Amino acid sequence: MIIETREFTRVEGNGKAEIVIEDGGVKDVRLKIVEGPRFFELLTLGRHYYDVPDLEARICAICYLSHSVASVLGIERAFGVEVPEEVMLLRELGLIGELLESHALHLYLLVAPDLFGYPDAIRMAIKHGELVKEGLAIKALGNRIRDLVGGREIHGINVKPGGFERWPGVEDLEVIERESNGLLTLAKRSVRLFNQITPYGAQARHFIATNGYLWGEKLTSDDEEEFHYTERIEEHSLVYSFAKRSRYKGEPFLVGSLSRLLLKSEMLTPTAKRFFEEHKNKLETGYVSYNNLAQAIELVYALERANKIAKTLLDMGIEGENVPVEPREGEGIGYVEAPRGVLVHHYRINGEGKIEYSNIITPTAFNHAMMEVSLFEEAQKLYGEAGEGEMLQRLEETVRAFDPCISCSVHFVRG
Amino acid sequence: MSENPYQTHDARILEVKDLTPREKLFTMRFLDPKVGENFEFKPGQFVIVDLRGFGEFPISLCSSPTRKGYFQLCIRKVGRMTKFIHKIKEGEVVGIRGPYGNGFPMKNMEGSNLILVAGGLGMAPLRSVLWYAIDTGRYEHIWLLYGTKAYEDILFRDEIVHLLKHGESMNCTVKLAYEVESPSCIYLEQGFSDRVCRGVVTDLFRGESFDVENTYALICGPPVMYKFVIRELLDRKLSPGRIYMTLERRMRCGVGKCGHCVVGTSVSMKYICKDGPVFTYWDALSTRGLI
Amino acid sequence: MRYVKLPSENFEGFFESLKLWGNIYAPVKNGGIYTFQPVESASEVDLHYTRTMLPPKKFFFRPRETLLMMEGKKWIEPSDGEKAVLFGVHSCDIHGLKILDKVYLDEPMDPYYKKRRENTLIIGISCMPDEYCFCKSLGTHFTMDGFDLFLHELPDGWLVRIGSVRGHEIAWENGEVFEEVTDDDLANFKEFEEKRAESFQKELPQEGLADMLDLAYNSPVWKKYAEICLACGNCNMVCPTCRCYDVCDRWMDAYKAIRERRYDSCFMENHGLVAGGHNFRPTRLDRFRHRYYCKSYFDPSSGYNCVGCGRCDEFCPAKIEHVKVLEEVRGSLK
Amino acid sequence: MMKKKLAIFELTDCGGCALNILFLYERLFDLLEFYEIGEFHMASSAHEGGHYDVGIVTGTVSSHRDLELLKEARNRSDYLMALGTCATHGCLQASVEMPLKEKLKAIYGNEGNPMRALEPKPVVEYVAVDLAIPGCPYDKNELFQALMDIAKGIEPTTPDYPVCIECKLNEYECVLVKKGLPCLGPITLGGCNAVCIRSGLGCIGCRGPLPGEVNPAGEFEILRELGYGEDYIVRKFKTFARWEP
Ligand SMILES: Cc1cc2nc3c(=O)[nH]c(=O)nc-3n(C[C@H](O)[C@H](O)[C@H](O)COP(=O)(O)OP(=O)(O)OC[C@H]3O[C@@H](n4cnc5c(N)ncnc54)[C@H](O)[C@@H]3O)c2cc1C
Ligand code: SF4
Ligand code: SF4
Ligand code: SF4
Repeated sequence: MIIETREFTRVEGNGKAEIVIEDGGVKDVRLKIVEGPRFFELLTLGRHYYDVPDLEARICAICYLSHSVASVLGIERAFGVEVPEEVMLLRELGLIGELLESHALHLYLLVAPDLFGYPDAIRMAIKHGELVKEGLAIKALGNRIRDLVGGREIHGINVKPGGFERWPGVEDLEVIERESNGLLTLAKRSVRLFNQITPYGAQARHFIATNGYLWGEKLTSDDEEEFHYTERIEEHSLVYSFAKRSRYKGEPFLVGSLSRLLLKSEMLTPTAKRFFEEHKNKLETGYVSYNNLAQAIELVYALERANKIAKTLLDMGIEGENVPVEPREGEGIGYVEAPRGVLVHHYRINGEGKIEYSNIITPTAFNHAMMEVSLFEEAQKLYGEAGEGEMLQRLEETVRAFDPCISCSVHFVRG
Repeated sequence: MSENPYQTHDARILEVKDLTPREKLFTMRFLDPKVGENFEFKPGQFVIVDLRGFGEFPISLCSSPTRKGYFQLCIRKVGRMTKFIHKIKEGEVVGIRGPYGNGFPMKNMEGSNLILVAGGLGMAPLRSVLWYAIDTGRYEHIWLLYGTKAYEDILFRDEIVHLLKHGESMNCTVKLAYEVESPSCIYLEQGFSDRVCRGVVTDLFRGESFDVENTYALICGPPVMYKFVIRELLDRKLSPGRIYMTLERRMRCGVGKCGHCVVGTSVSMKYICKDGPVFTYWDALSTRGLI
Repeated sequence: MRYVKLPSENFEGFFESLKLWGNIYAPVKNGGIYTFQPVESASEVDLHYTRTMLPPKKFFFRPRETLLMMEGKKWIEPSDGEKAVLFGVHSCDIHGLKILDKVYLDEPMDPYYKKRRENTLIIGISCMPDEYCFCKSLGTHFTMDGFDLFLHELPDGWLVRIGSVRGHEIAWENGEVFEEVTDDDLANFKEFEEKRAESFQKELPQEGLADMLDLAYNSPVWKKYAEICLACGNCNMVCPTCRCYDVCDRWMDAYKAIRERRYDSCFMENHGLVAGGHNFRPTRLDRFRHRYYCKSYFDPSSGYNCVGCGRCDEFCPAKIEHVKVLEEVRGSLK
Repeated sequence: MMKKKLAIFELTDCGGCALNILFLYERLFDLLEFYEIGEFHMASSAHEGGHYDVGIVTGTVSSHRDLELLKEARNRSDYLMALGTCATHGCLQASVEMPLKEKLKAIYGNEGNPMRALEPKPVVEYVAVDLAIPGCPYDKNELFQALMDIAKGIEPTTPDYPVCIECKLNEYECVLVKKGLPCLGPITLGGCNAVCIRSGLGCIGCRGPLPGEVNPAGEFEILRELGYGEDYIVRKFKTFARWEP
C-alpha cells in the first residue's frame, strides 16, 4: 500500500511524499518533487558571463541573492578576479539580508502556525498579531537590505562580477545600523519561542557547510578538512522526482542553519554565540527539527553581523570602485550559504566570456536524502501509533523543518 | 468651493433609466443648491464625471439647459469606467465638474433653420440642442436626421416616436434611418413612410432641400459618418462655416492642459476640449486631423 | 533693465544669501547627466553644465504628483508651500517655462503650477552651446524676462541683470556683495556674447517653417524616421515644453485613494485612442509626425513650441536629430 | 459586505510571484478587508476547495500536474489572473529552445519522462485569463491596485507604456544613451518603476515586450551599432518572452 501526502504547504515550491507500507510497516518513503523541470543550466550555456548572475537569480525568489552571489563568485574565480574587502562585505551584507528575510518568513509565517495550531499566519494573526508583526518587521529589514545591495526585493540585478552598479550611500548604511540594533530584542525573543520545538525527524550524522560563515572557498564537514564538492559528494537522478539526490561518503548529510552552527560556532557574533552555547547540547543531538531553533539563533547572528558590517563600512567609507573583469578561459566554483544551506555554482567559461559548462547544486538537493531518511524514521515512529491524519501532518512538519526550497532543487545541472 | 478646477462637485443620481441595452440615462442634481444655480451650460458642452478612487471621463450634457433643476447624461457602456457607472444605483453620489467646451452657438443661429444630423450615440449632445430649440421656439424649422443600427438602439425612443407623431406642431421634422430590419421598424416605417426608412443617415437627405442662406447643420456621430454627411451638405451648397460638428478625443483634464485632445499641424493646433468640441467644417479644412 | 556686477569673490556670499528666499536647487553632475537637485553650498553646483536631463519644468509641473487625496468620500488638496530658488537656469529653459505658463496659467489656471511659480525664484545663468544646441536660430538664446536675476559670466565675476521686483529686492538687501557695472565689464559681456554667438553648430532656419511643414504632410521623410523611432517617448519626457499628462487614481490602503498625474507622451499608442477602439493616431508614423508638428506649431503670441535646448537629440536612443528631420522634411518638398 | 474568496495557485516557478504577495506587508491586511484566502500553498495549509471569486496563477505549465492544477484553477475561479512573467510569457524557464526530450536528457541523463514533464509554456497558452500582470517578479503595487479594483467591482488598469517613461519620471541617467549598456527599456512594458535602471543597469526585459506597435527592429539596430553581436541581442530579446502572446 502506498499512502500519499497532499502537496506540502507552507514550503516554497511543489512537492509531496509517498509512504510505502508493506507487511504492516513502513517500508520506504519517497520524497517527490513535482515542481516541473526548469532547465536553468541549459539557459546559461553559451551566454555571456555578464548576464548570467541576473538569470541565475531567477532560480529562486527567496534566495535570489545567494544565487547571484554564488554565480558571481564562480565567475570571478574562473577569471581569477580578486575583489576588495568592501565588495565582499557588501555581498555578505546582502546574504545577511537574505538570511533575515528568509528565516523570518520561514519561522514566523510558515513554522509558527504549527506551534500554535493554525493553518497559516494570517489566521494566526487574529490571536497572535504581535508575533506576526514582529516577523514581518525582521523580514522587512531583510528585504530592505536585499533591495539596497541586490537592486530589488526580488531578482535585483545589481550584483555583478567585479562589484556593483549601485553602491549604498551613507544614509542607507546608517538605517541598517540603526534598525539591525533595534530588532535584536525581537530576534532574542524568537530564540525563546522556537526553543519549544520538540525533537522529530532523523538525527543527522554528517554536517556540511562552506568554510566561511556565509560563503567560502571550499566546503567543510564534521569530520573532514576542506574539500571541493566534486571530490566527496555523489549525486544521482531519481525516477520519481525532478530533483537529484546527493550523498557524502555514501550517507545522507545535512546542510543549513544547524550545520552552520555546529561547524562554525567560533565565527558567531557574541550574543549568538552565547545562545548557541546555551542550547548546544540540544543542537548537538542533530535532530533536524532543531534546525528551526538554529535559524532563530541565526537571526540574532544576522542582526549583529549586519550591524557590524554597516559600522565597518561607515568607518572605512565606501570607495565604490569596481574591479575590471577580463574574460579568460577558466573554471570556477562559487560556494555560498543560502539561508537553507550550501549552494554551489560551478562554471567553465571560454576566452570570450561565454559559459561552456555549468552545474548548480542547491541546498534542498543536498538535503534531499536527509529529508527522506527523516520522513522514513518519522513515519516508522508514527505509523500505527497515530492516526493517518496526524502522521501526515507531522511528516509535513518534518519536511518544513528543513525549510526546503523546492523551486531551486529542480534544476541542478550537468552541463 | 475652491478655485481648483480639478475639484469635483457632489451630484446625486436621481434616476437611472435604461435607454437601450448599452446606454443608460442618468438624471442628476448637485447636492449643493448654489452649485446647481451656478451651473449654466449650452447645448454641446460636456462635463467630466468623477468616480472618486476610480477615475474620470467626459460626457456630453444631453438635457436642455431650458429644463432647470437637473441635468442628464446618456452614457454608453464601452470600457472600464462606463461599465462601472452602469452598476451605480439611483441615490448614489458622483463627482461632476464642468461644463466645459464651447457648445453650439445657439444665439447666432436664432431665426434660422437647424438640421441636426445624429448617428448612434451622437444623438446625446444633439438632444440638448433639439429640446433647447423646441423649448425656446427661436428657430425657424428644425430637422432631426437620425441614423441608428436597429430599433433597440434608438436612443430616447419615446421622444423620437412622439416627435414623429407630433413634431410638425413644434416646427420639427424627425427622420429616422435604421440598418437592421425588424418588425418594430417595419411597423414604424408603415406609420411614417415618408420619414422612416431602412438605410443610413445620408439617405434621409433625399428629397430635402434647404434654404442654404438661412440654415445651419449640426452633426454628431461616429468618426466615419462625418465625411459622408458633409459631402451631402456641401452638395446642397451649404457653406463650410454653417456646418457644425461636435468631436471627441481622449481627455484627462477637460480644460486645455493635459494635451491628449490636441489636433493639428504646425500652422493650426486646436484643443478639442477648449476650442471645441464644436467645430465648423471650415475649422476642419484648416486644421488637419480634426476629422 | 537694471544691471549690477557680482565679483567672483562675493559669489559664495551671494549664494548663501539666497537661502533666505528658499531651498536652493541647482544643476549638479550625476553620472553622465546633469540634474537640478537641492544643494547646500555653491561648490556642489556645476556652473558650466550643458543641460539637465529633465528641464526645470519638473519643479512646477512634476513628473508625478498627487492632485487630490480622498478623505471620506471627498477630495482634498495636498498642501505644498515650499519656497524655492532655482539657481542656474539657462535662457532656453526660461523660454520653455514661459511657454508652459501659456498653458498652465491660462484660465482656468492650474493651481499647483501657479503656486509653485509664485513661490520660486528663478536665477538665470549664461552658457556656451554644445553640439546639440540650436536655440539661437529660434531666438531663445537670450531672454528679456521670466527671471528674477540673470548672471552673465565675466572673467572676474558676473554681470547681473535684474528682471523682477523680487530680483531687485535681493540685490537691494545684499547691496554689499554687488558693485556697479564698469565699461570694462560691458566690453567683456559683449565679447562673451559674440564668442557664444559664433559657437553654435546647429541651426534651424525658422523662415516659413510652419507652412512648409504643413505642406510636407505626406513627405516620405516622416516615414523614414518613423521607422527607426522606438516610440519610447524619451524625447517628450525631457522636453521643456511638452506638457501632456495622464491621470490615475490609486488606492493607498483599503479605503483611501489619491489622484495622481504624471508626464505622458504622445508617442504612446493610447494617446489618441478613444472608447470603442478608434485611434486618431493609429500608427507610429502618425504619432511621430504629431510630435514634430506640435513642437513646430507657431503661436503668433509665443512663437514655436520648441526652444532649441537639444534635449530630445541628446536623449534619443535612436539618435534622431530634431533639426535634421525638419530640414529633410522641408527639403523633400522641392 | 461579503468577502471575496481568493485563491493562489502555484505552478512551476521560482516562488517569487507568490512570495511577493507576502511582501505587501501591512497592505496585505488592507486586502484582507475584502478577501478571504481560500488557498495559498506557500503561506497556508488551508484548502477550502469549491468556488473562488478570484484565482491567481503563477508559474509556467511544465508538467501534467501543473496543467491539471491550471484547469482546476480556471474552472473554479470567476476571475482568473495570470501573475508574473512565467504565467504571462513563459519567462526564463521556457526560453530554452530545444526539444523537451533533449533537455531532460541533458539534465537528468536519461530520456525517460516518468514525471510527465511538458514543454514549459505560459498559462495564457492554455487558458483564457481575465487579467495578465507580467514582471519577474511583477510590481507588488500593481497587484495591490488590481486586487483593490477587482474588490470594488471595476476592471483594473494596466500600464501601457515602455520602461523608458518611468525611467525618465525618476530622472535616472539613461544607460543606453550615456553608458552604451544594452537596455531593453524602450521596447519593454513599463510598470516596474524602472527599478533596474535605478541601479545603473540596463533593463533586461523581465516584463516582456510592450504590446502594440513597438519597434524591436529599431532597438536591434541601435544595439548592433553599439557593438553587440546579433546572437547576443536576439537571445537577450527572447530571454523572458519566447512565448510572447
Ligand atoms: C466631449 C466628449 C463628449 C462625450 N460624450 C459622451 C456621451 O454623451 N455619452 C457617452 O457614452 N460617451 C461620451 N463620450 C465618450 C466617453 O468619454 C468615453 O466613452 C469614456 O471615456 C470611455 O471610458 P471607459 O473607461 O469606459 O473606456 P475605456 O476604453 O476603458 O477607456 C479608458 C480611459 O480612456 C479614456 N477614454 C477612452 N475613450 C475616451 C473618449 N472617447 N473620450 C475621452 N476619453 C476617453 C478615458 O479617460 C478612460 O478612462 C464623450 C467624449 C468626449 C470627449
Ligand atoms: S526619443 Fe527618439 S526614439 Fe524615442 S520617441 Fe523620441 S524620437 Fe522616437
Ligand atoms: S535607461 Fe533604458 S529605460 Fe531608461 S530611458 Fe534609457 S533606454 Fe529607456
Ligand atoms: S527594468 Fe526591465 S528588467 Fe528591470 S524590472 Fe523593469 S522590466 Fe524588469
